[in-house]
Amino acid sequence: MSVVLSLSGVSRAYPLPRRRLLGPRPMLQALSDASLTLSAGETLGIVGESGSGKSTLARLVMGFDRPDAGRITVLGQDINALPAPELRRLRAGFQMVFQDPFGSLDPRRPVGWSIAEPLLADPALDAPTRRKRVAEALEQVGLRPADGAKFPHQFSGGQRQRVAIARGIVTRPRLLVADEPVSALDVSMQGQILNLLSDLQAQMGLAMLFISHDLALVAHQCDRVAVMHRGRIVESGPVAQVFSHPRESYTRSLLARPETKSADNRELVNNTP
Amino acid sequence: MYKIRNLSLSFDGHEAVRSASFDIPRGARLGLVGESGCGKSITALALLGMAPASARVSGSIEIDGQEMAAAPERLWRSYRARKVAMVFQEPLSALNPLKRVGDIIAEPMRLHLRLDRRAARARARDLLVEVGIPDPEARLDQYPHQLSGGQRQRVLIAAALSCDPQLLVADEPTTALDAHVAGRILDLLKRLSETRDMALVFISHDLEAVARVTEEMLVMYGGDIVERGPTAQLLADPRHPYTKGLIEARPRLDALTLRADGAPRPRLASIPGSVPALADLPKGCRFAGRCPIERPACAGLRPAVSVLGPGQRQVRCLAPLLPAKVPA
Amino acid sequence: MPFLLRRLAGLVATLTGISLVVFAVMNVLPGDPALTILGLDSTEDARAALSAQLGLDQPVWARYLDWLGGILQSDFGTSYAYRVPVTELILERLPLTLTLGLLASILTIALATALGVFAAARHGKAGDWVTMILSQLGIAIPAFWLSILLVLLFAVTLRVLPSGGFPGWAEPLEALKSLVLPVTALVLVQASVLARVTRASVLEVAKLDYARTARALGLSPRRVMWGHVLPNALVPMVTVAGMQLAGLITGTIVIENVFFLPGLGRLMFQAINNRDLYTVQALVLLFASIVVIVNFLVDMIYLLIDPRLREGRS
Amino acid sequence: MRNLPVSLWIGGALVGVIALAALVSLVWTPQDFATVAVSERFQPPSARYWLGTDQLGRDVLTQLMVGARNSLTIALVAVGLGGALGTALGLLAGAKGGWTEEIVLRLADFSFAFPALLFAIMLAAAFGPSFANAVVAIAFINIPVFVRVSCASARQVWQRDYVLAARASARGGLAITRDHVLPNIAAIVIVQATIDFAGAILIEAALSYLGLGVQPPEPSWGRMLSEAQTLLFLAPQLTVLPGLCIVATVLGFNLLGDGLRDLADPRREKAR
Repeated sequence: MSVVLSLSGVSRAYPLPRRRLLGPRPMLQALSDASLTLSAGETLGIVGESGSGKSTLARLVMGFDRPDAGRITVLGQDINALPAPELRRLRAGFQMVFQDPFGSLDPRRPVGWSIAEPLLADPALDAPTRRKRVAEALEQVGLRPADGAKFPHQFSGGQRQRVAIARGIVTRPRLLVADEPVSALDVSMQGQILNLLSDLQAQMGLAMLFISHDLALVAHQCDRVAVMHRGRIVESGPVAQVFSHPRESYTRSLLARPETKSADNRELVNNTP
Repeated sequence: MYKIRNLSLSFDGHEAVRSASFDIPRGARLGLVGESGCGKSITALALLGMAPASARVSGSIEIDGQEMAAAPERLWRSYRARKVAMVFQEPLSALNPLKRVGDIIAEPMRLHLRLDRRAARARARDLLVEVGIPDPEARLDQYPHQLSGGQRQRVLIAAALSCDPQLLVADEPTTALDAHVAGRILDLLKRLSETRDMALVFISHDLEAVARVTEEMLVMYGGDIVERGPTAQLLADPRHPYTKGLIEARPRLDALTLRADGAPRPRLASIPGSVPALADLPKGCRFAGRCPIERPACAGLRPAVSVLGPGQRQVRCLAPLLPAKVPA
Repeated sequence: MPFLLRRLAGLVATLTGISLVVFAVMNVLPGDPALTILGLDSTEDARAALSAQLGLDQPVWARYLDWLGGILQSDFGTSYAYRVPVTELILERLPLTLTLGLLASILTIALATALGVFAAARHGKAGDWVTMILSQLGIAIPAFWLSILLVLLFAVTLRVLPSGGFPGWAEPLEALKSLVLPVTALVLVQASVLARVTRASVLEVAKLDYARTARALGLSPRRVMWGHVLPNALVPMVTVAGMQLAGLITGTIVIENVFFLPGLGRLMFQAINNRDLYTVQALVLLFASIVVIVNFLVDMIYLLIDPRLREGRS
Repeated sequence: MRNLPVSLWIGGALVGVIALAALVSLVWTPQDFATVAVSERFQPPSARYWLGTDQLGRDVLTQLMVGARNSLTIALVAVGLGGALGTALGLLAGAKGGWTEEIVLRLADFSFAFPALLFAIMLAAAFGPSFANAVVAIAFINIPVFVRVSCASARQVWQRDYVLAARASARGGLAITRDHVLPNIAAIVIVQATIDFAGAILIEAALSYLGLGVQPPEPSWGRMLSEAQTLLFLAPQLTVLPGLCIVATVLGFNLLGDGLRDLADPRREKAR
């Protein structure tokens, strides 16, 4: 299996406001010395609590921000060493799905326009081709091609996330970064979106970076998992191994369930047919 | 203690809560579960007489024998904090940023219990100890922004407890918090309810949290209470198709469900479609249109409540699911 | 106190910047100040003599430093029209403008807070509507026209108040009487804007979670309003109040001319007509500095209101 | 489905009438505005002089119409110039962030030290009072207002996920500004322009009242009022109409702005 994404020794710190006028600027080490690899067709879960650095990791992988140290290689290219025009060409190969489907679509554009936006970078694609690709992408995510003319506010939250996924796959990327893709949705909708992501991954052989605070979702969706805590990857490995035999105390504390009485509640839950 | 009968709350003629009836006995821990827009939050506000001004309220809310549904605001005000108090979702924005923690907790006591400054402060410190905040003396003089998220939620709980209410309503109190902090807040709420013999209405979309805290739960969908029963029983053996769908939509984190490396990913169950807008809800069963076992009559006819078993379980469905095979 | 220090440094920088702009606009851009002062019909010789007298033969930066140095010793130069030190002219007229401005500021804030809270408390009811319609009108009326209408009513028709002029401080009662109409005109216009901001800000805060928390703890609407909502609503109110006071300060320039009050605004107007360059320059600098200092004080009020700022957070 | 706000109707009607009068004055006026006929002074309204004449026998209606034209022209040019420049700077600052934003915003803050009237007075003192100085002064003080508004809203747009998605789609800063930022802040900028229009009318009136704005023989509402004030005991009726015109125009633009804001953002509380 070919490696699609690899990080080696990636660190990023952000300055905080000064406490005193001419005092030193305190820094927040959002990410320190993170290394990981992700291959085609594989889903890697990044799990951690708020402030653990998982969103910083996503920003760096997407090239929205540059690391202070380390290398990020996407599809064999160091994205921070690449000249701008070449990075622009490479971008079709890695896309992102955001957490909040209300914020990730421009409210003033029909969704078809937003889905087509990633295609604008490729001068080889003319308008009819773009339209065809948008229609295909809409069908792939379970919407109708005619839905492309609608505006975001005309969709429900779940449908909007489908639109966002359509934009994520329209360039036929090799890597999809999904940052909490279902946590803004109602529980009853989450399954639909996760199943859709699984289907697309199988069809397209996508590598997926699945970022979530929700261990159950990660356990379900991912092949491997990296646990983050205070900017560090504290543990990583196959999901079954990490979650059933956690080595790090932090992972164990995340997995800790309510003790005593409620344990039997859980048992009953699991007996549900 | 609380007796709610046929409580309806409507906006522009659309019922956001449709003739809800339930009791809250002293010391009971009741879960109110549902997704966004199911009516759980405005039901909670109605328990304090704080439904939005644009809502039309009908039905009956009886508190200790006193009918309150149409009670004047002045009477409600005297009940708040002393009989019923509320904890909200977002602990930072729920606390006045310009007031010190001690003053926030002391204000209701000075107003309702007529305590003087010194006595109110002493009580506030005791309350901080009770809700598990270390170094309470120092915290009294701090501002909300100087506390962590979990501590803010504890301060909010302390303020709610200040006048010894008989009922605490907690609306998604842990949604804004990280998992391990949330767990401790849940345990705190449960402990407080037990030690104070105080009823707790716990509102959440999170079944695990509800299972952790409550004894009995109500499931709401589209303004209807679709199912109720003892929490453990109901989660183990849901009879309403919506409840079942909701339970199964969550993947379970459990050694048994973890796949071996390379094993195919199981599909997640999910409820088809999405929750309709208030104005587009079906007239009959609210779940019509998304229900896997729907019958032709469902969309037009509102099912009556069926009592299952020895009277503890109730479900509002024309054709409730059969009992699951519960191991002996 | 990093916030305070930063603001103080900013204040000094801004004041220096203002002096540069004023000097540049008045002295450098028009070309020959002597021409500005004496007018186009002046003779070459007269202009040359004046240039020498004013030290205009020196380089620009030297003239600026000279001027700035003088100001720091409260020497604004000599008025060409009155042949007296500008400082003397200013000090003579300052008390009137100061009284007018302070009276109007205090009444504006009091009236606007009362009206804004009143309208917000009766949100959607008749009292709210009437207040908002009146304030919309108040914003649209130019202060000088309102003044003329007030004069028509109270001075020309009812003859209870003077139509203009100032009897001097020797007769305090008469002096105050002559300030009634000017202050009214200033306050009604400025309070209209501030009342709307107050109302909007109060309504905004009242929607927030902590207002709901306060209600859920059984606090009365009055207590929620004065104890929780209004203090939080003050932050946007104070910001606008700061800009309002700037408007009020320039408003006095117009109003003094409507009522022929011998204050700084009237002096500025006369100085412009007399082409009294140094007096205008000093007055523009003074007014701009007052605006900046008022806004600086407004920032200091934030510190009193908001504990988060006291820690240097933004 | 969506009802237009009442304020939009009233504001639009007021602005419409004034703008129509100004437009008509371009091709036709009842009399020539500069013609002085002392023998015809203080005429009551008649078939010839619909609204009467002033102390120099000039037709009041004509003066009001041409005054409207002058007022609206100054406001249009000044707010247009200031708004365009300010918005451009604000967009730049919003897009670049960092030092660029810091410098632009500091400069904007700094220019708030010169209230419009004061700045105009300074220009009038240095260059002599004129129509052009009024325009420059009003345009200048409009720049920082638009810088602040457009920069703040542009920053908000830049933080939205759809802009990140556009960046992930290999779109450059200029394309994002054109395709996402500008359309999303346009409503706010237009509302601001409408409200600043009202402010510009008021400042022009005050400047002309002080004799520092529109110069004779060009008529202006502000100067009509200052001339009428000297005749307060003789002909109080002359103070009424110019004042009403100013109020109607300012009120009209303010209501229009409020109405547009409600249209752009229906969740906002309705303005009155």
